[in-house]
Amino acid sequence: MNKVVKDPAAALEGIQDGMTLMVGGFGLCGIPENSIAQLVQMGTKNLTCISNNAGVDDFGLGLLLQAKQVKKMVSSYVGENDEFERQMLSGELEVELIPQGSLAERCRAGGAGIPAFFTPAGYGTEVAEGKEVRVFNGKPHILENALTADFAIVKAWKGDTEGNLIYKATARNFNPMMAMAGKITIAEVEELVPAGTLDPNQIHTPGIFVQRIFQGEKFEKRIEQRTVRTKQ
Amino acid sequence: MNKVVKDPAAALEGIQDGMTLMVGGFGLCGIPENSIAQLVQMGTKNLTCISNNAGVDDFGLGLLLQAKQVKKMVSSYVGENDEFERQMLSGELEVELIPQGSLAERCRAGGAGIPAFFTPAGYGTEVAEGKEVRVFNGKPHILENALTADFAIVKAWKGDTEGNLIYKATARNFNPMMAMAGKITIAEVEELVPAGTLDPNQIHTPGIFVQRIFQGEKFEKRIEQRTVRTKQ
Amino acid sequence: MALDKTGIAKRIAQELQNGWYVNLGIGIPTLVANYIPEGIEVEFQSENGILGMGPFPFEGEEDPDLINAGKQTITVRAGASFFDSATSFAMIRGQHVQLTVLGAMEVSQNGDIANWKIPGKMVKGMGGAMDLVASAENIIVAMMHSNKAGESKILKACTLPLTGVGCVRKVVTELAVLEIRDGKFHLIERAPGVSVEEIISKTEGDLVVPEFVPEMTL
Amino acid sequence: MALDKTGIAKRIAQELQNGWYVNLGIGIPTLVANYIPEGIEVEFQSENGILGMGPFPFEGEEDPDLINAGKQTITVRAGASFFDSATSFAMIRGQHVQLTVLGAMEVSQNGDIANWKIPGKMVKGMGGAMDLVASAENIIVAMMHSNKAGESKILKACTLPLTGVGCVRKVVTELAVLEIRDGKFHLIERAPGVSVEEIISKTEGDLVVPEFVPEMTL
Repeated sequence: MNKVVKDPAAALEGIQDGMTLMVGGFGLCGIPENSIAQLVQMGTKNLTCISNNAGVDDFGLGLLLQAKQVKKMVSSYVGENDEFERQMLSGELEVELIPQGSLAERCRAGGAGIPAFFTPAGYGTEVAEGKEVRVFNGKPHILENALTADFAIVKAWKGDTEGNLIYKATARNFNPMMAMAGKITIAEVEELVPAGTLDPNQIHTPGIFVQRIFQGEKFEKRIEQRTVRTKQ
Repeated sequence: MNKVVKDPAAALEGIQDGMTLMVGGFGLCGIPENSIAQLVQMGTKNLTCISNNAGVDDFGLGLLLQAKQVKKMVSSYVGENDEFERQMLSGELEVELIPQGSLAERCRAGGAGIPAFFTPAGYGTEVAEGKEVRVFNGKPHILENALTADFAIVKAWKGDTEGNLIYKATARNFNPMMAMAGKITIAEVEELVPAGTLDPNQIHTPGIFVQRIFQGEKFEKRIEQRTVRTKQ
Repeated sequence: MALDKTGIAKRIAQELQNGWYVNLGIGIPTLVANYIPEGIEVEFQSENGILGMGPFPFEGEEDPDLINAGKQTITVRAGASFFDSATSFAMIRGQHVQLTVLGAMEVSQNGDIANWKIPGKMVKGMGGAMDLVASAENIIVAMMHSNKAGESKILKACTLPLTGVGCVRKVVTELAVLEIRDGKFHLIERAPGVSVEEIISKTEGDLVVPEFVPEMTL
Repeated sequence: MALDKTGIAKRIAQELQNGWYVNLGIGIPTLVANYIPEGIEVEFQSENGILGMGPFPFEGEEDPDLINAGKQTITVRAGASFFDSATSFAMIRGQHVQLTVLGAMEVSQNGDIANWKIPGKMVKGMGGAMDLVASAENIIVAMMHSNKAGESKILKACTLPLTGVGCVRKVVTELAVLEIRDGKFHLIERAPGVSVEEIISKTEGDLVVPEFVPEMTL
């Protein structure tokens, strides 16, 4: 079941104005750089982007914000982005903030056919407004719904022609759950190998969740907070 | 954080009459053989066992049934076991049958702090009796609660001294979710290695879910349905 | 002439579409894997936690850690993957598996299915069947038209405890291919040499019979 | 004398118990990792998906694929593991992490905490904080006693949008260690040389002061 497409243009075919996209990554770590660049080039507008963060001003999803392609961001943390703040405060950009664990679990639920679940996160806060509250084991929980997307765009380290994916270190983050929750899931990988090359025991995202896969041309992998120690 | 205990006796210390145990495995594949043998030796009674299957007459959890140590089985499929059938029909053994996917998800939920979730599985059947029904996207779902256990006993292929686990092939099955859902989780492994030996990128169960680990002395790994083809 | 089990499996295999992920139940459904039409590529999922199931192993090459949901020793194809049972049912519940084929004791004309329990006689449990039938967009039931006592299993209403409600779309038996629509069975095809009359006589549920009922080509 | 940030971190490090899994928030909490008492072994979890976090990398050895929840480049210790964010929060929500240390803008005497939003001024988002405070059995807030305008952050009731309700048990500031019990702050320890009077004057919430308030030993 060969799912390889030749380039980002072929991978992103069908993404249209007004669609909902899930975009993998945490901060700038594990983001689908090549697909984001392609989205900018396509100029698709009025997108709803579900992504834990919104990139920085000149990288990651920040590039889509700069180009005013995003109508709404659904995220858990959106600091470190001036253009984002400007658009949000001016009302150009709609923002829905979701606790990070609830965001991860809602994506998984969307992919797993679980329409809703209870979580303690956000009880008693703005996040709980309009949501059902129920007490389990003496502790109040709120009901959260599943999230899905027209397209999910994820980034992996290695992938095979059948769409099986392996992520590297903390670049895994939201990518596996978003891969599950996309009606169509696009994976860009650093290294694309023939089926049978990857150990079936070490696949992070089974190919069933991936519809299209391509090897990215170039990964800049920008570091957001370079922290080091000096050798003693 | 060294979690190694010297033998099954040390691993199972604290398991008492009337407790609820989760036991990993699917059929006879991936079951904690050494711990089950130890449980038989301990003679602990009135156990509630949450396990997808109940073993066969003379292996796996069947050994606990033979010794009449089990008060209640919580499973999805219990065929292939005459002693089980006898005890169940005579009323000696209480049995709660749960759809396999709901069982897996309820264990995961128990480990993940999700007290309840909606699933379509079992709607309109005996399984739904007494459970809340709610329609999502035009489809009726039932509310299922999380499962937890006093002890979870799982079996892995490789494990390290910090409790990180890697399973082999389909012997993974219910083990990862049960490892999450035990108040105390015991892992028996075929090969125990020092921390740092396993690739952090390929851990199936992070050590945080495991409290005690030991290397099993002997694994019989009985095959339930030996099916082969002949070389042409 | 009525089909044998192989014939039923062959007919169901014609339903496979290229690129589908497929879950095959125990019994006749398992046989479907042997008759994949040429030019069609599908991947088999087994709910204990494997995608890309291959054929049975050669004698002596069985791996006790590698089985399918029927507990049979199996092999893997290139591109296979293993995962835990929660992820496995995430695939099923999340409708990533395009087709489920399973056996049944009874099917009713509104698509109900019963296949896990005979009160007072047999309780093996539902295994993954309840999750599969509640979730799959596309469920084909492979079964015999009648039980051993000669009673129809194609019913107005199921008498046994249900596995799922309103979920079955298609039934393939040794006699016929039936579709379930608008609360009725619709006769789509008949087995080679089997008369429409025989099918009608062995079907307890309401059966819509078109003027022309083609024979299956196997 | 009031503690500096390092002092606050050192005092919190005394709360660590052997065998604990610990999640440290951004800012002062991160510093706690530098002062683990001797004989105590703990593992650090970061909610983006890592257990067994090590120190910052040596210059030139940074890996962009290996960061913590503060987006800082890090390293791993022997026995580390990586996982997805859903599994990470399964650990947190399922109370497998024994201690969470995080910063706050305000804490109230019933244990409410606010640290993610200043209406009209700042909305960075809650990140993982709402999950952490709703789940952890053991939450220590590391913060300054007053804000830059000199107003107490130890309040009868929070004025900012909440991150969680009734969840904070302990607060460590540059002046004092406070426990929250029965809807009041309890003064447990004071920073070396800091007077009880100063703490009382800088605490807006109800404060229970025992006859003898020991000084911290750092």
